[in-house]
Amino acid sequence: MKSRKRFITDKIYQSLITLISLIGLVILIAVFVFVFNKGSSLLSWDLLTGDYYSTVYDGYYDSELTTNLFVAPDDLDSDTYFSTRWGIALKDDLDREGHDYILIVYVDTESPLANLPDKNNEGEMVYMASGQSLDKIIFSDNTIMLSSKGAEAAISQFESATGIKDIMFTTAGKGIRGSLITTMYLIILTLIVALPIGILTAIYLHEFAPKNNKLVNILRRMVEMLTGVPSIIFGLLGAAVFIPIVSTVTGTEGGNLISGSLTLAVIILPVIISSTEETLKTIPDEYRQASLALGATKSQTTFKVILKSSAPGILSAVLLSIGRIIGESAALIYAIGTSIKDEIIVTERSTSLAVHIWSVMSGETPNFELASAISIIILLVVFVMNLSVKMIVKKISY
Amino acid sequence: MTYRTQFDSELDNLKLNLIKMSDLVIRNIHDALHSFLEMNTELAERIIKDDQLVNDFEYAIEKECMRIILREQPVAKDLRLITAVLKMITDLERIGDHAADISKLTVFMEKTSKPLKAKYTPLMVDVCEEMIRLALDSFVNRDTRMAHEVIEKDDLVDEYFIEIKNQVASAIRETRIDADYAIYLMMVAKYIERIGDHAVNLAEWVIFSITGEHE
Amino acid sequence: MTYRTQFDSELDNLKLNLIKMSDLVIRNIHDALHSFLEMNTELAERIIKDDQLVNDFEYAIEKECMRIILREQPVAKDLRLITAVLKMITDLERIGDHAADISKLTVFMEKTSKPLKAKYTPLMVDVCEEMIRLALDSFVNRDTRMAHEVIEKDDLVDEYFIEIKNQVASAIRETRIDADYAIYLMMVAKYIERIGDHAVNLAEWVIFSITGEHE
Amino acid sequence: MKFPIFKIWDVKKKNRFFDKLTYTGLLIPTILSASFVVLIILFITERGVAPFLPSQYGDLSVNFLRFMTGTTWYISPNIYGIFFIVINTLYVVFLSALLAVPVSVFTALFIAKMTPKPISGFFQTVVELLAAIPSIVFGVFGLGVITDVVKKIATVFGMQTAGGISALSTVLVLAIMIMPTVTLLSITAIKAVNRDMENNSLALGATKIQTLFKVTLVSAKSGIFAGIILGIGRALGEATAVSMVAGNAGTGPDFNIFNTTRTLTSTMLLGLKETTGLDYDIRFSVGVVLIIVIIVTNLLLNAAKKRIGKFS
Amino acid sequence: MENAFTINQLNLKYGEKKALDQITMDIPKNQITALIGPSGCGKSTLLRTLNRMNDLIDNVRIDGDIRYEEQDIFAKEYDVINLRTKVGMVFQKPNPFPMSIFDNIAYGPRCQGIKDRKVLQEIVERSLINAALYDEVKDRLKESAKELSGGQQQRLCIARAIAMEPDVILMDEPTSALDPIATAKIEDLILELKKKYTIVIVTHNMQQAARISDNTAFLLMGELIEYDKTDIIFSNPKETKTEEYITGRFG
Amino acid sequence: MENAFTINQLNLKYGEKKALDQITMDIPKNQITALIGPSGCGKSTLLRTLNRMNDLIDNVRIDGDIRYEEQDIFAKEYDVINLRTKVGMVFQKPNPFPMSIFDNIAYGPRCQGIKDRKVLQEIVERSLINAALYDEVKDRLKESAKELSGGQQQRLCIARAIAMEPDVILMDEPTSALDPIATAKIEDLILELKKKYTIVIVTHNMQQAARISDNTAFLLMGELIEYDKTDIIFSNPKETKTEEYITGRFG
Amino acid sequence: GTEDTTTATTSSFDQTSLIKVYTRDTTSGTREAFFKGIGFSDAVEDNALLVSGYIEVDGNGSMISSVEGDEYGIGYISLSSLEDSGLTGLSFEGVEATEANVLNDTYNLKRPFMYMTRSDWTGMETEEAIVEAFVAYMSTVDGKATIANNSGILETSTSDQLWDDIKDNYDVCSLNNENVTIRFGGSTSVEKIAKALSAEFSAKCGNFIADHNHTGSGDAYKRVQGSESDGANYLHIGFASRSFSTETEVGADGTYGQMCWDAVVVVVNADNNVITNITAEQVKKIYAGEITTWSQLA
Ligand SMILES: Nc1ncnc2c1ncn2[C@@H]1O[C@H](COP(=O)(O)OP(=O)(O)OP(=O)(O)O)[C@@H](O)[C@H]1O
Ligand SMILES: Nc1ncnc2c1ncn2[C@@H]1O[C@H](COP(=O)(O)OP(=O)(O)OP(=O)(O)O)[C@@H](O)[C@H]1O
Ligand SMILES: [Mg+2]
Ligand SMILES: [Mg+2]
Ligand SMILES: O=P([O-])([O-])[O-]
Repeated sequence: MKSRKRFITDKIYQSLITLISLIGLVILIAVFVFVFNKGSSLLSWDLLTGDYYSTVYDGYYDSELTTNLFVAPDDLDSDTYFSTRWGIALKDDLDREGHDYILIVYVDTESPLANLPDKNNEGEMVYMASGQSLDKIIFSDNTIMLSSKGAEAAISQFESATGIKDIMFTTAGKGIRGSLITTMYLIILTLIVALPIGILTAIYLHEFAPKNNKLVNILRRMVEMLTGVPSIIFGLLGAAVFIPIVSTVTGTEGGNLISGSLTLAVIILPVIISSTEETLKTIPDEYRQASLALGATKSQTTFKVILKSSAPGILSAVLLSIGRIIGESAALIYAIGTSIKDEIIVTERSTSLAVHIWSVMSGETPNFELASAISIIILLVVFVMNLSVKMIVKKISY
Repeated sequence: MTYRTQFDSELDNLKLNLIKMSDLVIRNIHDALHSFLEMNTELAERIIKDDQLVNDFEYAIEKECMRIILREQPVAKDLRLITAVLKMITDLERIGDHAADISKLTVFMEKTSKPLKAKYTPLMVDVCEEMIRLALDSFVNRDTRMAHEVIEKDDLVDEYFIEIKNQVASAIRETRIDADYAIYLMMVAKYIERIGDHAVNLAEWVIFSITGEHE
Repeated sequence: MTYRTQFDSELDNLKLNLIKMSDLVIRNIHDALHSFLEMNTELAERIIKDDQLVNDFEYAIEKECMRIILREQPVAKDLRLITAVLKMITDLERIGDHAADISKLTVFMEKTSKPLKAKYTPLMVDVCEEMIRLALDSFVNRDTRMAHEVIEKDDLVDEYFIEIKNQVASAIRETRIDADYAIYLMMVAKYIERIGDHAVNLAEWVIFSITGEHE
Repeated sequence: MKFPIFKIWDVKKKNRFFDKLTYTGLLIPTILSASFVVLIILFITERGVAPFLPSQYGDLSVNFLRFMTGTTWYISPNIYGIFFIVINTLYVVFLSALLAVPVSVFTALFIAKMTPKPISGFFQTVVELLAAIPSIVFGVFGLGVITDVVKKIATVFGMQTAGGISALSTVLVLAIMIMPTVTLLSITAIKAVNRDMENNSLALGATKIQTLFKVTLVSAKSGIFAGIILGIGRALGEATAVSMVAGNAGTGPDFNIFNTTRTLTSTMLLGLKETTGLDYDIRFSVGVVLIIVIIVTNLLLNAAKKRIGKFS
Repeated sequence: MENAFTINQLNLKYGEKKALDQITMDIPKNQITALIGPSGCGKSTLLRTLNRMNDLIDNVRIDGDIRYEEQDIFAKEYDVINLRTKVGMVFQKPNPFPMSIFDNIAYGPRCQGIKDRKVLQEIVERSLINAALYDEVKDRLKESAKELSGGQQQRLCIARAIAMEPDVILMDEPTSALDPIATAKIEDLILELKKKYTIVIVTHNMQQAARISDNTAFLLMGELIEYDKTDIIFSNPKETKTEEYITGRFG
Repeated sequence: MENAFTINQLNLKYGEKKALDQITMDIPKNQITALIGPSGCGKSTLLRTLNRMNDLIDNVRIDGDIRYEEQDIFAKEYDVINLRTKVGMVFQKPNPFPMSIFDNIAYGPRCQGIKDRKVLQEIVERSLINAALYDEVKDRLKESAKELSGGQQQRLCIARAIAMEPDVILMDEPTSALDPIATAKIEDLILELKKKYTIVIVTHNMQQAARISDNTAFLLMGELIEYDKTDIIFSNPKETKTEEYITGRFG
Repeated sequence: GTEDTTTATTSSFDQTSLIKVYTRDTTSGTREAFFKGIGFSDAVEDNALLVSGYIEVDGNGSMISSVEGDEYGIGYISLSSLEDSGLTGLSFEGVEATEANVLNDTYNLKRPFMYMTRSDWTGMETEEAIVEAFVAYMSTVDGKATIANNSGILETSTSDQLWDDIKDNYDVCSLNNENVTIRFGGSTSVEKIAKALSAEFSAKCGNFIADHNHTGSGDAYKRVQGSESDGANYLHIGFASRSFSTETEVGADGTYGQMCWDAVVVVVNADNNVITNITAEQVKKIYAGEITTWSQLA
């Protein structure tokens, strides 16, 4: 009898746990779904590898316009407008940051626009092609076409125009390659700085430091306190300490990859120190004793045996750190800046993916989609890191 | 506080069985002598039968000793004690054998003529009984003094034996005695003398079990 | 693959010592008889002295057994083997004692008159020697068949003893014999008969060590 | 059969020297690591104290007492109050922990003990990934999804929220944000529980659930609590996501979960990029307070952890 | 002699790996039965099968049957929880729960729904007395069980099992983590417990098996090689493999 | 008989706790000396003092002296690292480094600066042969040492110590984590090693001490109660305390 | 954001509900323009004057998403974001927020977008020349077109010159400037316009590198001529979405000017069917807490 009652309460509890944890998981998965839902449409190879800054082509057309009319290709969508005189098709679209622009859908090979003299470099040519955006035209009669007026208006202006004093069209842009590379640089540079310091500190604290020594305890406390410092405050540290230092050394100015990495290094230091110490703790004392008993010196013991054994733990620390580096925004806003760059130079400003998200979200019109798309990329990076570290750990742990 | 309570109780049990065995053996030699002196064949036959009991005792104790060695991995005094017991039961069994041997002679002897009262044999047996008892006491009380006493007493037994031998020899010379009987009597005396020797062995084992030294 | 190589070599060593001891004992009883028959007191005295060697052997082997028990925690056949050895040395020692006893008689007897050749005694001794040898062989070869042969052979020894006893008795009756000598001879025969018994014991222990069964 | 004698004297000297070098060499990174916290504290207290110093701001200097006891964030030109923000912060973080902890612990139990390996492996990876999601994504999620949900909840209760922007949304965002952390640490703690101990419970005739609650959780509580401490730390220090859904109420304290609220971090972040002078420096004062709050909370929680871990 | 368990043609596989192979044996009541054999031979597996602790491992397949008090413990409707209250278990490493001594012992009864403080108090005291631990801990029942010494912890685990008033106690190398003195105490205790309980014990220590058990089963690679009275196993085993193992010449 | 160590009036304190109290004893060369005694009596402490492994523990204070090959090992100018190469050590749990079998054994020599692959190869092989492990592992020297069985690991640790060409090998309960078969192998090995090395072994297993050692020292609460030939200690110890301990009646 | 989901479910707008007031933080240029525009200048820097329960958001974007999520909310945003926002922009004082109305001064809620260049160009002569050209470009037909194209509100006049006409005055633009970096920054509201301008002007002026780091209006003066003008984050040209403070942000003569106008629009949720027009008085009362429910406005 009794055990039957117990059986039932048991089942109830079991369902309860399952339910509650499922709710938890559902919420967590909802974040995923939300991010993927919002961001997947924007996700493309182009986004990953594309320049952020569009190249501006500045051309003009002062020849006679031939009188033959162009024929629109058959496969144009209904919201696309075609100029028979100039042989181009335009369409209104939103760019990756959610702004209106005019997308060049089609340029006839015979079109005069397909082959324009460069306005700023004599003898050079610029070429209009589909996929570019049309920004601004000053026609010969000084009428101006603006992209903000829309494709339809633009086409009608084209139809009445004879020559072009100044036409500006651009490549797509808004790609995140620069931020992606910056992020990779940040990861590498940060780890290069933080790993040795962190690991050596952990080794000192755990292996070499005299136990119950007041000074050591204070040092340890101070390292632990770093863990609790919110990242925004690290940003201030970066801005106030690292940027000036790096500027002085490299002779450049403003936030840069190095100052950003240094700041991140400080942020992940406690992570690395504590994870490393944690692994060091799990390494049986027997290893140390065995090594010392073999006549090895303490440093030989530490570097040949202990460090080797703690490799899996240190790798996990690296994973944690990479996650943190990828995700950090608040601190980086100050320590590296928000300038999105295509050419990444370590002594110059640039921005990481997370800050890129932040810029996107804190702009005048927040763009959930792009933010989500970048988030997906971050997730993928983390995912790959996660799996590979797991695999490496499996492989190297004896 | 002590542990190994099972072990200790097993050892106690062992000692107890040893004492029981020795009691049985003492009774047997005592009775054997009387059966001989009084030509009590009934008694003699009982003793011959009882020897099996002694053998059973030996067998049981021996088995128990092996069991203890097997189970308890005795060392030091425990191991000495068990070794001593293992040895002592051999001696006791041999003493028992001798009692049976005497009784067997009694059964034979009945057929021969009137016996010569060999006045020293009861004295010898008394000393032997005393020796066995002492040896066992010294074992239980872990008292080497008593054991040494036993060893000393053997001289007395030997003296009595010489006495008897001389008596018998002169009896033969004076043909006062039946030859078979003479031989029998001589053998009884020799058996008793051997019992004394075994009692000495017992005492030596006791000493070994206590001190770890062989005398 | 087997482990416990030390243990195994210790056991081998133990067997070897046992064989050495038995060889010594066999030699002693053989010589003792001859000393008795030939009234060779010199030889007799050497045997009496040699008995100490036998005792030393017993002591050493016994110590070794205890050491092995202590060190190796033997069980099953190992433990049986060691127990058997422990017991066998007692019997061997006793056999040795008897050889010495016979030799002592020889020393005594020299003072008495010409001996009666007891033709059965050498036969008895031969059988006994054979028995001891067989017992040891069966031990080393772990062969119970031989051990059983030993036990059977004891009957022969007993028959010889009766024979001798009857001879001596009639000699006494016919006063053909010095009384002391008669007694001595009788005792020698008894000793040899006992040696047979001990050889049977040996065989029994051998069987136990092999099968774990007591006969 | 001995080996050739080692020729070791020169090597020995080298080893000895290297050993000495290591001892001192390792102290340098350690001191470096430790010095950052000093740098930070020096730096932000220097700036954080400035608003209270007449020497810096003259007549405009902030009254420290009012700062610490104030129930309105800002009254022009120089009256700042942070008391209610501290209370609100703790309130919000407390509620989020209250929400996240059971869910996390149950989820951890579920993952570590109640599902077969492949499924639990999958879920664990999901949780691990979530733990690595930048907090701003949670803010985006909060603004896109949670505020909607909260708005509807409020309607059910006949309350009106600012489009879902409220303490509750903040609580939920924080709860969701710290859940992966607490869950992961709980999983670790639960997995570390001696299997024998659980088997023992089962062998005593306890059911699986009884075992999980009475033994597994009890044994893992120290580790779980460490996770909670970490989670609370994260919640206290979180800025971006919180400032997106908190509403940044100007006065308080306010314990109505459907009203807007304000946390220390959202205060620091709000308009930080465009502000100057006193209004800029006062955020450092808030930072100092934040650090103190975090340190004190940590101390208290760690003390609690010690007491909780008494039997383990 | 009555049997607590009757094991018949028991086979057990972990996945594809056969861990028990056609085990047939009876475990008599109120005796101590020892399971010995080299590492990995299936001792623990057999032991755990007796109270169905193997249920907790994925991938286990069992056929054959085990009867406990005449009932088939693998039957569908058989109440496992109840079996486990009747068949207690003590593990290799002492593993008290992270609670007070009192709560440790009251744990089982509480799980059964006993709430009355006085009843619990009584159970705890009785169990501690029976586990020969009472005198050592009576003044600190409220303190953490983790503070006890290894040997005390193991006796606590035994007390905890006793508190359920089981009929059988299974022990898996209960002294292998203890020093000789603590081991001696536990052995004394086990011998004492035998008066009331059926005990099945797995041990690597052959002397221990010899010392405390009435019957000994020798397992090798999942097979029951020999099962007999302990004295016979250790003095005169029938099987050469058994002899080789117990004399330390296995290989 | 020559002595490897001469210990004189050795006292050792951990903080305020006295762990060794006026120990005076000689450890003869090329013999096996066993240290026995109840848990916490100071066996490991004494052992560790012999190669100054106690240096690694804070708060240790030592007085009295130990002479190794006539030299005071506590002397200021004494070369500890060198001492440790001469006095090898094997621990309770087999603890191969997480490297290949080869690298494990080559570790010590490498630390001494030996780099020549051929020399190392030779050292490794010879050490493995001497540790009776060569045949079992010769085909997989490159594999992880962690994949060996417990007993093999422990022999590897012995081989590792041997590779340093020590004169003395200290062993702290080297078989307590092993099963009986592995233990038997290690014991055989130890007896073999005795021919070349002085061995000091701490053991909880009194039979082991009896089995393999030439001399046995019994320690109690930091004091050396009795030190004698092993046979004497185990058959006829002088001190009641020793007797009580070895017969398992200590308490 | 979450555009199309809410209309069906919340069509029943409850007029008795409280008005939820949204405001930007005190450092925002938009906020300044708004409060000044509605005659509530005291509230520019002082939250205490606002109705209790107001919600402070830290960006145009947050404002949009907040009001979008709250049927009963009211807030203010830049006109340029209104079209995409999905919110209802209210007429102010009866005047609709259109470019035309801003330019003809009938719509009063507006603010200037300002720029300021460095005064101290020591060691950056090329940069100075480029910035000078850039400033000139802003008032060419080309530049104005781009500003307008990016929601900047400005008047064009026929006297405006084409860049082609004046570019010869700026020799620097005929050089290759690929190695020259010009640092732009300041207001985030102006960022979009500034980026568009710099991108096309770079093409016209030797492909100099435009480095944008927009952190807020407050940084415009600070990093160009103020306290951080020699710091790490100094700028060559900064923008503000408000007038420079006449007290704290006094730039050297000729280094600053207006680029264009921006309008601030009072916005309510699309579901709000109560009002389409609002007066300065009403807004002020709403923000001061004197009007608290929508029914009071109906
Ligand atoms: N959960 C499991 N999954 C798969 N195989 C297992 C499992 N548990 C045990 N085994 C295997 O089953 C066999 C028997 O294991 P068991 O633990 O019963 O051995 P044991 O005799 O108790 O050994 P030990 O003395 O080492 O405890 C072993 O080969 C083991 O590897
Ligand atoms: N590092 C240390 N710090 C303080 N006390 C210690 C330390 N190591 C050992 N002790 C104490 O010194 C005493 C002797 O310890 P030691 O390890 O030598 O004992 P042991 O005889 O080897 O015991 P065991 O058999 O349990 O290994 C013990 O009371 C122990 O608690
Ligand atoms: Mg097992
Ligand atoms: Mg120790
Ligand atoms: O409001 P802003 O200062 O960012 O334009």
